[in-house]
Amino acid sequence: MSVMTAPPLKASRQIKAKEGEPINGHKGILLSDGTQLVNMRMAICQALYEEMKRDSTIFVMGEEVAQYNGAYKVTKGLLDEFGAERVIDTPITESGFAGLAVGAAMTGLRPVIEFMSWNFSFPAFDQIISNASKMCYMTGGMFPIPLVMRGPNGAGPRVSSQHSHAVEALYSHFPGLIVVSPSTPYEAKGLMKTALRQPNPVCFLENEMLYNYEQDIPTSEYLIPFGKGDIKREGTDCTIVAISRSVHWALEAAEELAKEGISCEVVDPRTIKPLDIELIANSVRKTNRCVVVEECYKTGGIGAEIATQLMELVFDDLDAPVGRVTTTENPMPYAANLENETLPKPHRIVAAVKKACYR
Amino acid sequence: MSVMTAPPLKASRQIKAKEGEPINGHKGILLSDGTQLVNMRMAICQALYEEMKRDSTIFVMGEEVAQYNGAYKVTKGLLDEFGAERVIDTPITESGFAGLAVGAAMTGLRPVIEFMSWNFSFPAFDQIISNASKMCYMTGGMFPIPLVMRGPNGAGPRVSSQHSHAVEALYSHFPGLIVVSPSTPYEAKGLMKTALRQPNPVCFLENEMLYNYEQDIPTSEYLIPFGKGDIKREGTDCTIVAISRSVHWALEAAEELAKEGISCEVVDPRTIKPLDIELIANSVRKTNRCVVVEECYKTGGIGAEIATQLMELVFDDLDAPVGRVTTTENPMPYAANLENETLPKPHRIVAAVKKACYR
Amino acid sequence: MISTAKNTIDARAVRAEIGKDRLLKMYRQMLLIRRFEEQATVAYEARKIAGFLHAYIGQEAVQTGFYDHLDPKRDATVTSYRCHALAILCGLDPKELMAELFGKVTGNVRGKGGSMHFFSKERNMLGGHGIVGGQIPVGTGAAFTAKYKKTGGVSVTYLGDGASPQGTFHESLNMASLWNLPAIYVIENNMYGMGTACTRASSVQDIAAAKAPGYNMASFTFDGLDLYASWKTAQQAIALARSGKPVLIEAKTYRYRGHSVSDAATYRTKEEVDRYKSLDPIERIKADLIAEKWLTEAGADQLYEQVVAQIKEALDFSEESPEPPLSELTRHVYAE
Amino acid sequence: MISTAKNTIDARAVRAEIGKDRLLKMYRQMLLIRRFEEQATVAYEARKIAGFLHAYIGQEAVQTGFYDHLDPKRDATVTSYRCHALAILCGLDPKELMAELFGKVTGNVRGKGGSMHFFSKERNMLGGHGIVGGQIPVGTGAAFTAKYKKTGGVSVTYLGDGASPQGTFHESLNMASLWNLPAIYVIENNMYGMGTACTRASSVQDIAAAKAPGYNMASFTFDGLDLYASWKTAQQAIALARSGKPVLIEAKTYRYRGHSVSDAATYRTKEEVDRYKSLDPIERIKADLIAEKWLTEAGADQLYEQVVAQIKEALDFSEESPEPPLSELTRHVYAE
Ligand SMILES: Cc1ncc(C[n+]2csc(CCOP(=O)(O)OP(=O)(O)O)c2C)c(N)n1
Ligand SMILES: Cc1ncc(C[n+]2csc(CCOP(=O)(O)OP(=O)(O)O)c2C)c(N)n1
Ligand SMILES: [Mg+2]
Ligand SMILES: [Mg+2]
Repeated sequence: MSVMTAPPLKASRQIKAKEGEPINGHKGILLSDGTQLVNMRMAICQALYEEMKRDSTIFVMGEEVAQYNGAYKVTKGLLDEFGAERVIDTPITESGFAGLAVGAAMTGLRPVIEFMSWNFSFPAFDQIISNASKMCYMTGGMFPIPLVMRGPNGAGPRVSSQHSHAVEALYSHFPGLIVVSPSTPYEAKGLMKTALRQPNPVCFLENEMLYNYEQDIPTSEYLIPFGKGDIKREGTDCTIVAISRSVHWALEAAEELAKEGISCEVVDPRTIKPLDIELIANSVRKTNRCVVVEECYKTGGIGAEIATQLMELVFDDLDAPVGRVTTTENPMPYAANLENETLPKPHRIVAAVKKACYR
Repeated sequence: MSVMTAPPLKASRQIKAKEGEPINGHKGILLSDGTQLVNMRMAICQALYEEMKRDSTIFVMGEEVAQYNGAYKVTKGLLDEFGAERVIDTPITESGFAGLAVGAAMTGLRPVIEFMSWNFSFPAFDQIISNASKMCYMTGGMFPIPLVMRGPNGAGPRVSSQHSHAVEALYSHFPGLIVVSPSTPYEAKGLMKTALRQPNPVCFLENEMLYNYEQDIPTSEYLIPFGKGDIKREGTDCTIVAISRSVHWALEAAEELAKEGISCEVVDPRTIKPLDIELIANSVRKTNRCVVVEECYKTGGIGAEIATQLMELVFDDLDAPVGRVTTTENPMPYAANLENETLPKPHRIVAAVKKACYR
Repeated sequence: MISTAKNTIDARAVRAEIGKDRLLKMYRQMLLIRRFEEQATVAYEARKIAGFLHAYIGQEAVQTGFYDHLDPKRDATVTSYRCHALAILCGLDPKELMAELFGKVTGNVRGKGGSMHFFSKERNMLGGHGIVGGQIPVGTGAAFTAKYKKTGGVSVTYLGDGASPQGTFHESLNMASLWNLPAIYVIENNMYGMGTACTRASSVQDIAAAKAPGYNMASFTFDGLDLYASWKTAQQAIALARSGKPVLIEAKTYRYRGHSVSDAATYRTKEEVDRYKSLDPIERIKADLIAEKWLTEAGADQLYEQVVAQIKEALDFSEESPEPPLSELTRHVYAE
Repeated sequence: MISTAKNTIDARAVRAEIGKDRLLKMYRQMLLIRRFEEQATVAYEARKIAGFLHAYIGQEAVQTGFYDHLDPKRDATVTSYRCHALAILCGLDPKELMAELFGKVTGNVRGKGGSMHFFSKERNMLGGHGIVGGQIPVGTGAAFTAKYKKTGGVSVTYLGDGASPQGTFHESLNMASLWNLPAIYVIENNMYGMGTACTRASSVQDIAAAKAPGYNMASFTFDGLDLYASWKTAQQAIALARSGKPVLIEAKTYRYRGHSVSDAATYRTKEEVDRYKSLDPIERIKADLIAEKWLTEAGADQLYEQVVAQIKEALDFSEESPEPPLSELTRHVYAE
């Protein structure tokens, strides 16, 4: 199996513990075909585990990451394996520990900090922007910042206004940061390993709603480079660029649209910065239509950036304006019906694609 | 003179103090034609002064705003006029006083807080986003936040990486905030008065490099509504949408281009959120070309949003991709020659317009 | 400067000072808070409620003892996401609060906020905040307004032990002290921030006592499971605040449930939990009321039945209430 | 726990302990710092330098006394935008520092940072930071690394009185104390944050003494105009830090110039400024050196001429150096 194309996705279900095998943690469930079954959190944990074994300068720090195994159990087992020197619970001071991580990165360590959710990166915003993103440049290259900031991004289940931000657009606006948005366990592992071997600050954006998502992934080592997208479904009539959780909604929508004779190509950029605009542009050269699906707000979202770059690259190939299906322009409401209309769910994607196809 | 169209701009020069008349502060210099000569900081100060006279719930708070008359002298004289209860120097705790202002706004006051520069809004980012921008929505309309946050935005003179951010794109990404970017004293006054009479949190983005900019403005009261742009120069070949300081660069570029027979229409949206896309679209319907000039970074900047909205609105009228002239994708360097290339200066605008005109 | 010594009080004297009516009222309030959250948890398990749900169960004596001294017309209150008790103490109808949890348009904030975001303009309750430490400057702002408008009001800001290291807390204390704001900060130290014991998150354990001098502020520390200590401390602190002296307070308390419904709280021993349950603030007051003959067993049962009925009514109301119309989606993003 | 009383020391004893060579070295360093900034100010007025320029003039004794105890191979330092002195103490060549101010590619950070952003990887100097309070967690991180790698190193983080209310400071102190990091925080209290007197920005005036107990930390306060007090305090504090105890220190000092070149500093009386100028740390050391016969008047003049020449050389070098090539514009946005 090529390590560059994602293996087939399975429907999300909780992994059952087998004889002696733990749920979550870094150990996948070995399958007869030599692959391993993992869910998203296991895939991330496995990447952390493998790289921490390789590189003693990597440490994991954040709220509840150690004794509690992570608020969402992503770091399960790391404390037992690597001890309290390398897996560290922090006070609730995001600005403090993010800045600490910048200082640690400047002095030879490779910090991995968890924001329990990316909403909580806001108190640390100044450290992320004024320090992490600029340090390499403003020191003339003297102090690169090999820092991985990770945690769940986007809407959780009914957690409302202050807990539902998607920050892809926010952080990709700033030069110096790398923004990664994996949609599958396979990609999460490969991208995390890449993040842990390169010298720049990375915003690694996970999604709580995908943590249980299962997939068979290779047992052999693989890395996925930044800036290389992946075609999740091939099609001819319309390109759907989708990010993280939206990839799965886009695939659902594509299924429905196929029934109506509209063939969609679903492109997953996998990293937002750097962005594989060539892959997207090539798809659009074929389909002449594009809809971007994301959990960010519409104004200044990723959709606007991709639409504009497409205009710059394939202006004459576009038969319709690039569609944007985003979180609607309101803070996330709590009520179930309102939340459902706020998110870029399949029904909204279907409508946008039809519009792009003048159907 | 209609209060809706800006009076002619004058070249920037320091206002000389006349008999007994102060430099800066709220008092303009009365001119024989019944108008008054003010510079940008005087215009803002005058708006604050007039509204504080009208509305006793308005107070001004920030670092150095009182006894020092403001780091850039924008609040000159307000302490003497309104006293220490209403004009308050703060400790250097942006998160603290921004949050205090949110609480004050929830309990019946109308705070005006100054960020000595918008770079320093980053430590307060969580209060601005999680509290100010969402409060009205997440309380079902119970707690509107009539809050004005103001200060210089964009590059100062050679102040490098951590002190040169333009935050129009950053803050307009979030529903609930209003983003205002005046390019002239006339507009600064009219928009500030509007900001002080409406119920939502406003990011009022000034520009240090425009503070000395002079203009004759009416002595009679006027307000400028949000969401209404202004045509700063009429033209037929290409629309240049420019923001704040960029408006002046765009006008310079338009002069040069005129010599080469390219007629540019310079549109100043004046407020970024709400955005007067209709005014921009109508101009483009006429010119069929557009270049957006701003001090934000390119990725996810205002240019991307405007380009995408134009694609949505006037797709068939566009004869060329919308051009983007922005701060280049790097933190602001200190060296004079590098700073000059980083900013969206006239020479870069000229090149972009020519490209859009296939010249 | 007030001593920061543990505020030990004479229960009998304080009880007498409180008197029968107010004690009965507070007892009923605590019962109502407890029942509201117990039933909300049941409703959550029945999937009527989603998202986060943080129970205040065990901590009721803290905010109840304080609220008895407050006048919502001029005094403001604000707390974290653990906000059900405060809303009930403000006198909000359990109906609108439960309906909010159910995500209905009849809810306290029209179904837009959920469990973490209860508010009341009329009662000067400023939330209900989801960001740890985010509410602290907001409460400071309410104190600023009270001083600015010379209302004679105070603000009471509640925060957890886990929130005390957060920068917003320290920035707020400095401003409050510098400007003599009528601000009261109550650290509800329930010994844990999520799964992290206070000993692992804070460099000092008597937080208020250790930090107050660093802000030239008065402080009190009291037994948060003891309604009398809470009531008496509040009385003293509020008097100080009304005179323009900000106060830092620490209540040593405990939450019986996990951090939220989704937390099994395996980081605590059963012994520890049981020890604190044996000190249940509500049971203790009930016993006192009966001992004082201010309440009979029968009267107690009757009172309890009333509370049960009131919450049942709130549940039924929430069930029957409609979801918000889709027109609500874009309403209130900006003020109308 | 170390007493937080003002650290008064016996100048003669300390001078003897320091000895001739080290005292001469520190004297020369202070002279070099002073001359560097005086000449930088002149160059600024001649428009050779732009942006901000914050002079450390008057405060030299603080960082000089500390640096004498530090080993850049394992000890890290970090400060605010007022960073010229620290860079010189680290042993960086005034040429590259002045060239940075001139915005030349031969500058300390290739002309990309300017006055506020001096750094040295080799000498473990982590800046030069423009955001008030922004450097404090960074210094804490360097202490974390020292502990993680067991280098035996410490970190020294400098901040101003005006930065002390900032949340990052308090978050850092809590982590340093909780984790026993070898971190030293030195508040350089020069009585003003820009135009705001410390009395108007901080609720306590003996900042270190008042706040340290709130973090269960040791603290020292000393006369920052006195090199001996600085040196002795540093010696004691660094020993504590190396043993795994973080320390909070306050230097009572003064800046002779305005906040930056653009600040006329009208918020201070001439009397006040003159009073502190009469205590000039450099002049005092010069007098002592001569009294001790460790330096002759002639030797002093000679030393000064050397310093003048060295700075002149730096200015000439900066003049002659080229601007960065435009290819530098996009270099270093990401690490190569
Ligand atoms: C800034 C921020 N960081 C992290 C979280 C996640 N979180 C929610 S509650 C909590 C623990 C807070 O503990 P404490 O302050 O003691 O309050 P308690 O829950 O005990 O009442 C955490 C870490 C958050 N909501 N906000
Ligand atoms: C977060 C932030 N807010 C405001 C500023 C503007 N500013 C720069 S220096 C300064 C005063 C700092 O005073 P202090 O900490 O005492 O240091 P000193 O200048 O006296 O050395 C201010 C307000 C800033 N750079 N960063
Ligand atoms: Mg707690
Ligand atoms: Mg100072």
